[in-house]
Amino acid sequence: MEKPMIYKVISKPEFKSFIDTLVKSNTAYGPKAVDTDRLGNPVYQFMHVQGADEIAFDYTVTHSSAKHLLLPFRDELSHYSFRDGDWDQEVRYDAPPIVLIGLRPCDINAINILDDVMLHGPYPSPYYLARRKNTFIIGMDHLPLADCFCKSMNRHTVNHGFNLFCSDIGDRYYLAINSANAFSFLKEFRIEDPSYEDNCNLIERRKSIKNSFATTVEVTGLPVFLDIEFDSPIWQKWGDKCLSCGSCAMVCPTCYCYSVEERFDIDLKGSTRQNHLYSCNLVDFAQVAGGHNFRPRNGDRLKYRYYHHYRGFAANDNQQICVGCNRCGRACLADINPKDVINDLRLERESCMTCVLPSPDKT
Amino acid sequence: MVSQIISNMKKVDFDIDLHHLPRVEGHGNIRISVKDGRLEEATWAVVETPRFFEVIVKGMNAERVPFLTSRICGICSISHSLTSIRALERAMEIQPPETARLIRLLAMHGETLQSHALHLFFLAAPDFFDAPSALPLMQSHPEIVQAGLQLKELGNEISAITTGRCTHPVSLVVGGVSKAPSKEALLKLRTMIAERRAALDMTTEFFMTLQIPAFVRETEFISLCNGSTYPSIGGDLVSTDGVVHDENDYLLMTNEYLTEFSTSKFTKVSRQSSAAGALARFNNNFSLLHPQARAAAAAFGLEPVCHNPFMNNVAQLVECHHIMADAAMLVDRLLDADLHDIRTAFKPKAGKATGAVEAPRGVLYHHMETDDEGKVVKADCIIPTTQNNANIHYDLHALAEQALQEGKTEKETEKLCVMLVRSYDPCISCSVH
Amino acid sequence: MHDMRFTIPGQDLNREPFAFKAPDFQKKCEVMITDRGYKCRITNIVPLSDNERLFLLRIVDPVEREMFNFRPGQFLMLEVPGYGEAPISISSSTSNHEFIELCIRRAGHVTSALFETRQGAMVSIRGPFGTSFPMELMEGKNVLMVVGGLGIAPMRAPLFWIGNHRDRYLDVRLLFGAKDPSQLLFDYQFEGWQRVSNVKMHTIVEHADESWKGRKGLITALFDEFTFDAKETYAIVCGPPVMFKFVCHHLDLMGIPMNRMFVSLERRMHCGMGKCCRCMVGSTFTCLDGPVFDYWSVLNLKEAI
Amino acid sequence: MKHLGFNIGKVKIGSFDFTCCEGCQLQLANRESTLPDFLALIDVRNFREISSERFDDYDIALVEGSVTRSDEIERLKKIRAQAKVLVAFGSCACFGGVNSLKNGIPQEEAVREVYDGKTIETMPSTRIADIVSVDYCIPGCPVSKEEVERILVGMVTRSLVSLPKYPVCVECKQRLNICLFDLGQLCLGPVTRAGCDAVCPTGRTACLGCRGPAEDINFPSFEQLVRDKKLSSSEMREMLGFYNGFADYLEHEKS
Ligand SMILES: Cc1cc2nc3c(=O)[nH]c(=O)nc-3n(C[C@H](O)[C@H](O)[C@H](O)COP(=O)(O)OP(=O)(O)OC[C@H]3O[C@@H](n4cnc5c(N)ncnc54)[C@H](O)[C@@H]3O)c2cc1C
Ligand code: SF4
Ligand code: SF4
Ligand code: SF4
Repeated sequence: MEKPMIYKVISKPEFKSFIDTLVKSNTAYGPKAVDTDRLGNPVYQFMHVQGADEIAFDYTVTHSSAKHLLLPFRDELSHYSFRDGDWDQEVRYDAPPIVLIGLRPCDINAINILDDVMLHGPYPSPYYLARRKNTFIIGMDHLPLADCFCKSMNRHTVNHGFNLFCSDIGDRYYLAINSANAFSFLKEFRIEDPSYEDNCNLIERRKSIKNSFATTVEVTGLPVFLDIEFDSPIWQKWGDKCLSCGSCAMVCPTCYCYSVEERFDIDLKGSTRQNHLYSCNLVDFAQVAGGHNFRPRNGDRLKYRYYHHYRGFAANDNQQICVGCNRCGRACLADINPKDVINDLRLERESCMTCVLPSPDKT
Repeated sequence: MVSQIISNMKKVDFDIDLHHLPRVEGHGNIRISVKDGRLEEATWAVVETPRFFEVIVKGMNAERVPFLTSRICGICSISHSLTSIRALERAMEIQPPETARLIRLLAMHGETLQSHALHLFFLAAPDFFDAPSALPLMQSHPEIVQAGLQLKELGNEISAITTGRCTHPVSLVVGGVSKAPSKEALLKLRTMIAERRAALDMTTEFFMTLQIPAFVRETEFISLCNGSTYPSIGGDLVSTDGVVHDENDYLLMTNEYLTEFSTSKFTKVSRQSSAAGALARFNNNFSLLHPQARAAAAAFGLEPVCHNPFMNNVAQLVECHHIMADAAMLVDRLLDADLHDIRTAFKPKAGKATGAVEAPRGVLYHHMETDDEGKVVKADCIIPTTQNNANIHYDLHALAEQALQEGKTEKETEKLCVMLVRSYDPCISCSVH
Repeated sequence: MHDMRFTIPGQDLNREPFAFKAPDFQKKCEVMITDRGYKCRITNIVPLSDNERLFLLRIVDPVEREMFNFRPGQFLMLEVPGYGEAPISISSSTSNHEFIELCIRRAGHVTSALFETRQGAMVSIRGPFGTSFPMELMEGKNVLMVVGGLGIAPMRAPLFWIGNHRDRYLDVRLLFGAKDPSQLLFDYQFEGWQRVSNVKMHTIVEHADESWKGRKGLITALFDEFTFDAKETYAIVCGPPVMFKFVCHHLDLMGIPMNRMFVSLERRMHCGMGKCCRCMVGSTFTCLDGPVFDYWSVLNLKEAI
Repeated sequence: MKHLGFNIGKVKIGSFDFTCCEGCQLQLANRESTLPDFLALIDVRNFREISSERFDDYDIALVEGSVTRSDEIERLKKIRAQAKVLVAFGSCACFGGVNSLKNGIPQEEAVREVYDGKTIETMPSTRIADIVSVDYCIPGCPVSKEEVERILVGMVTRSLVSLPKYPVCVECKQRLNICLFDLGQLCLGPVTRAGCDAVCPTGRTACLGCRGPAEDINFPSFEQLVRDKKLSSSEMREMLGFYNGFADYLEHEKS
């Protein structure tokens, strides 16, 4: 059931002072210009911010997603304290409250997907739950970049998973308030009920966003395609390009596969078990003790990333977990991006269809 | 305590042959031979394996050079890197932005502080307790060692924050620095410096209790001097004998020559030998030290011009006081500076120049010549320890002579000689590069 | 400037017991601990061969010990504090609440550390995890168990189960193949399995010296030693990945329906809970949907064999 | 300490330097906050740089630097004979390091240039593994103290130790850096073994591959990347040759 939402409008300066107050009273993260690339364009990342003026409200896209604020790259799972021959285990789900500002609809959708993965199913993750419950999310809509394809993934709009969502309607923001907390904060500022004109502006804004998507990726029926194309030579073709560098998974808002390792404390008085973000593209992802690697070739590994993203895994209801932000495509040095790979796959399939050949035999 | 031993002029015979002297950086040997109570030989030989940096740097892209030359020495990598950068920037007429200049100065402080702390606590201090290393001191004087570690950590932290890592800097580049420290990091440094003052005071009190051997040999001390600040990066080359040269005329200040027994070269200026290092800087620039540092010097009774090489350790400590005060000021200036304007873009061009930097152990020279593409066509590096080798050698002779006069035993003589070499804090692997 | 009214209230989950949604499919036990382990004492270590040992674990807390239930074929995550975690099949009888037996090969970080431990050492386990062999389904039928080498580890639990409920099954056979005679683990129990549990045993090794009196060759060679009614038979196959293909193919030729053959798959695992994604076969998790699969599903899984 | 029923004791360590800058050994005295704990793990039997006591009963030898003179070969063999475990410590020991850059220059010419005329013995810089067998490699210029701590703790606790198999980009991305390729620079991150926490790209300078190649790298694709980005392939070679870690790949290319 969708929770009821309250709609308000706020002027931009007032909004800024609202954010400023929030940021100053809490640990907050927002998009910040951290650098300029060689074409002179600013580069944004979600960073710790201490005032509203540090936040780039009109940013385009961040290089990395905000995933690591909910699923840290390295996270402590448990700590052992040793005492002669015996030990005590301590498990804590420490998660100080944070405010996340400026998430795009696709980013929020990505968090919703992570919620599905981490909190549903037989073994919900308490670590994730603690962080998720302690995160206050303020979303913002945006005009897509030329290579965004979240519309194709149907992730360009969002109606849950945030506390507050702001749409830019010219000189003011149209607010969708989705939590009591957010509403009680906002009550201290000058907010108004949306006028008829505001509503029209919002619809205009939505339309123009919807119509600005320049990249489409045809994903209907893709799960079946992926199953059929499992042994397609296409994978090795792209695999030959792949550097197995894991950049795509690191920046992706929904890649969550991880590795667990345990380390002694340097004083040998205890040890910690940590998980850290891994990537199915990395060479030893599926390598087992004794050296056997279930996915020895770049192509096998690359395929799995696509398989996971566009077919989905059974335990996550077979849902596609890609939200179409194309961060992986931008980060990939080998110029591999979902659009090209999927189109290639479809193309191959379609040519296959015409000659009515079954997919090649398993090797 | 050592000097209290009553002299007995027995005719003694002994040979001291210390192969690969421990607790110094690199490989050096001491040979002392005494026959019938007469000193026959006292030599200081460097037996480090040569690495030919001056040859391999040829043909290399100027931009990559600092990353190579920093590998001349693990302890003073920042100095090497900055010296190359200075030479190349002067050769290609590049003006680094002011902020970068401040960051580099701070980086130098970090390195010097860590190097001095390392030397004072890990290499020099054990001798005063007849301990083989600092490890027993950790048990016997835990608070003192802790204070030393705190200073060293501060030095490393300054280097890491300014250059990306404490050994072999990553963000010092020709034209400026590639990345500025963040405001948060600088604020952290500011508190850290303030907090660690106590450790420095404790260290000072501790060193006051140690008995520095009494030994004097008239020496010419060489350092940089710029007339306005305590020397660090660049300046005129001066000596306590009144010699002054321009930075580019470094050859006149070194006059390298080869000896039979050493892979490192020897140098001289007005006398048989000369010395560089903390004591040399102190002797030439006393008035430019921070008042706190001057006060510390006074507490030790150290005044310019001091000719006791063992006092180099005290001069290092005095410099630590200066560094702490100056670093705090630099951090404040950086907090007000524009941390975005840190790198000047440049077009490679042909040129030649020398860079001189006060490394922890003394003046370091890199001379570089570039071609139109900014590739290095000729390089020359003269390292502080190279400039000290001759002085160590002749000091050893005088010290052994004095020890004989005072009737020191073989063991006592050996200990004094070893302490003498250590007091110079020689960095031998760098002297053979 | 700092205004407490705008501070996001933190929710301290450490103080509230974490509420689980009780899983309701066959892989259940009363308490499901996913992040904290049960503390166990290693009460005995039995050397089986140069590189394999049997570890007997006893859960320290009596309540937890009583509650720890599992089904044949399930595995647990064994943690050696300081060294890490590894998935290990439970190799003991489901009716044995006193001890958990694990048959382990020294392979890498965790297992090597385990081999250093002594009797009395404390380790930790999480689980049980994964699917199990459908023992009820096989009732009233023949059971053919095919084991290669260390595959005996997951096979012991169903063997014990059958021993405990022998009257519910018809003909039960265990085919055991190994590289050499020393790899025929638990040979000291063969006698008991045959006589007490009435399991017919066939063994074969690949290499052996003169002292070996039995057969030499690949495990598939054993199929000519007996006949059975394929329509009335269930098969369980455990062993190295290469073995599945040949054995299952053979069983298929003999007429055992594919959905009546069960295999236990092995993949790299880091969590056991369907989160780390290391153990994917096709779009399924070995830890949640496996390790026990029927052969029909396996054939349809991508990259399974 | 007794843990899991077996004793964990100190390891006897010797640290030795060959031709190098001694920066890696220096790391052993860094990371001051954990230094007392670190030193408590080891029993320093032979470490010229910090102690004048020298014993020859070490079990683990950390060998820093490459071999460039014949007397070093003898010294190294003696160390090998004594040590139960010999660790190549740092890039010079693992690959030959920056010292190897002189291998491309005729030795006599080099000597003439630096020592004008004096005879100085020198030989091509050789990595430790070419002379004696090596049990572990800890690459890095300098080594990362954090990794050294982890590996030594592993040795003390008798756990297996291993290096990351994946490339530097993983860590670089985790530090939220801007990729240097986006800034128009060349970086060896995609082919270099991780474990340094991507210090160089984090300082906005190119990774020069001091940790050697990652496992099973896709070298052709990396070369293609350099071409696609219109970067100079001679510069790429200069970078790959910097620490000599990629000798196999460069060699391959020549033939
Ligand atoms: C369902 C299942 C049941 C198993 N049952 C047994 C058993 O009863 N007896 C036995 O000896 N072995 C069993 N194994 C294999 C055992 O898990 C591996 O030998 C063990 O994980 C090696 O861990 P390591 O730390 O010693 O090796 P390392 O090579 O150091 O591996 C590091 C980590 O990778 C993972 N990993 C590596 N290899 C495997 C692998 N083959 N399977 C799963 N994860 C792996 C583990 O998380 C391990 O901690 C089983 C594996 C699975 C999947
Ligand atoms: S797809 Fe691209 S980013 Fe991802 S691992 Fe391969 S090369 Fe790296
Ligand atoms: S900067 Fe270098 S290490 Fe970082 S992502 Fe780019 S190529 Fe990889
Ligand atoms: S980034 Fe590259 S050069 Fe720098 S430390 Fe890491 S591996 Fe070495």
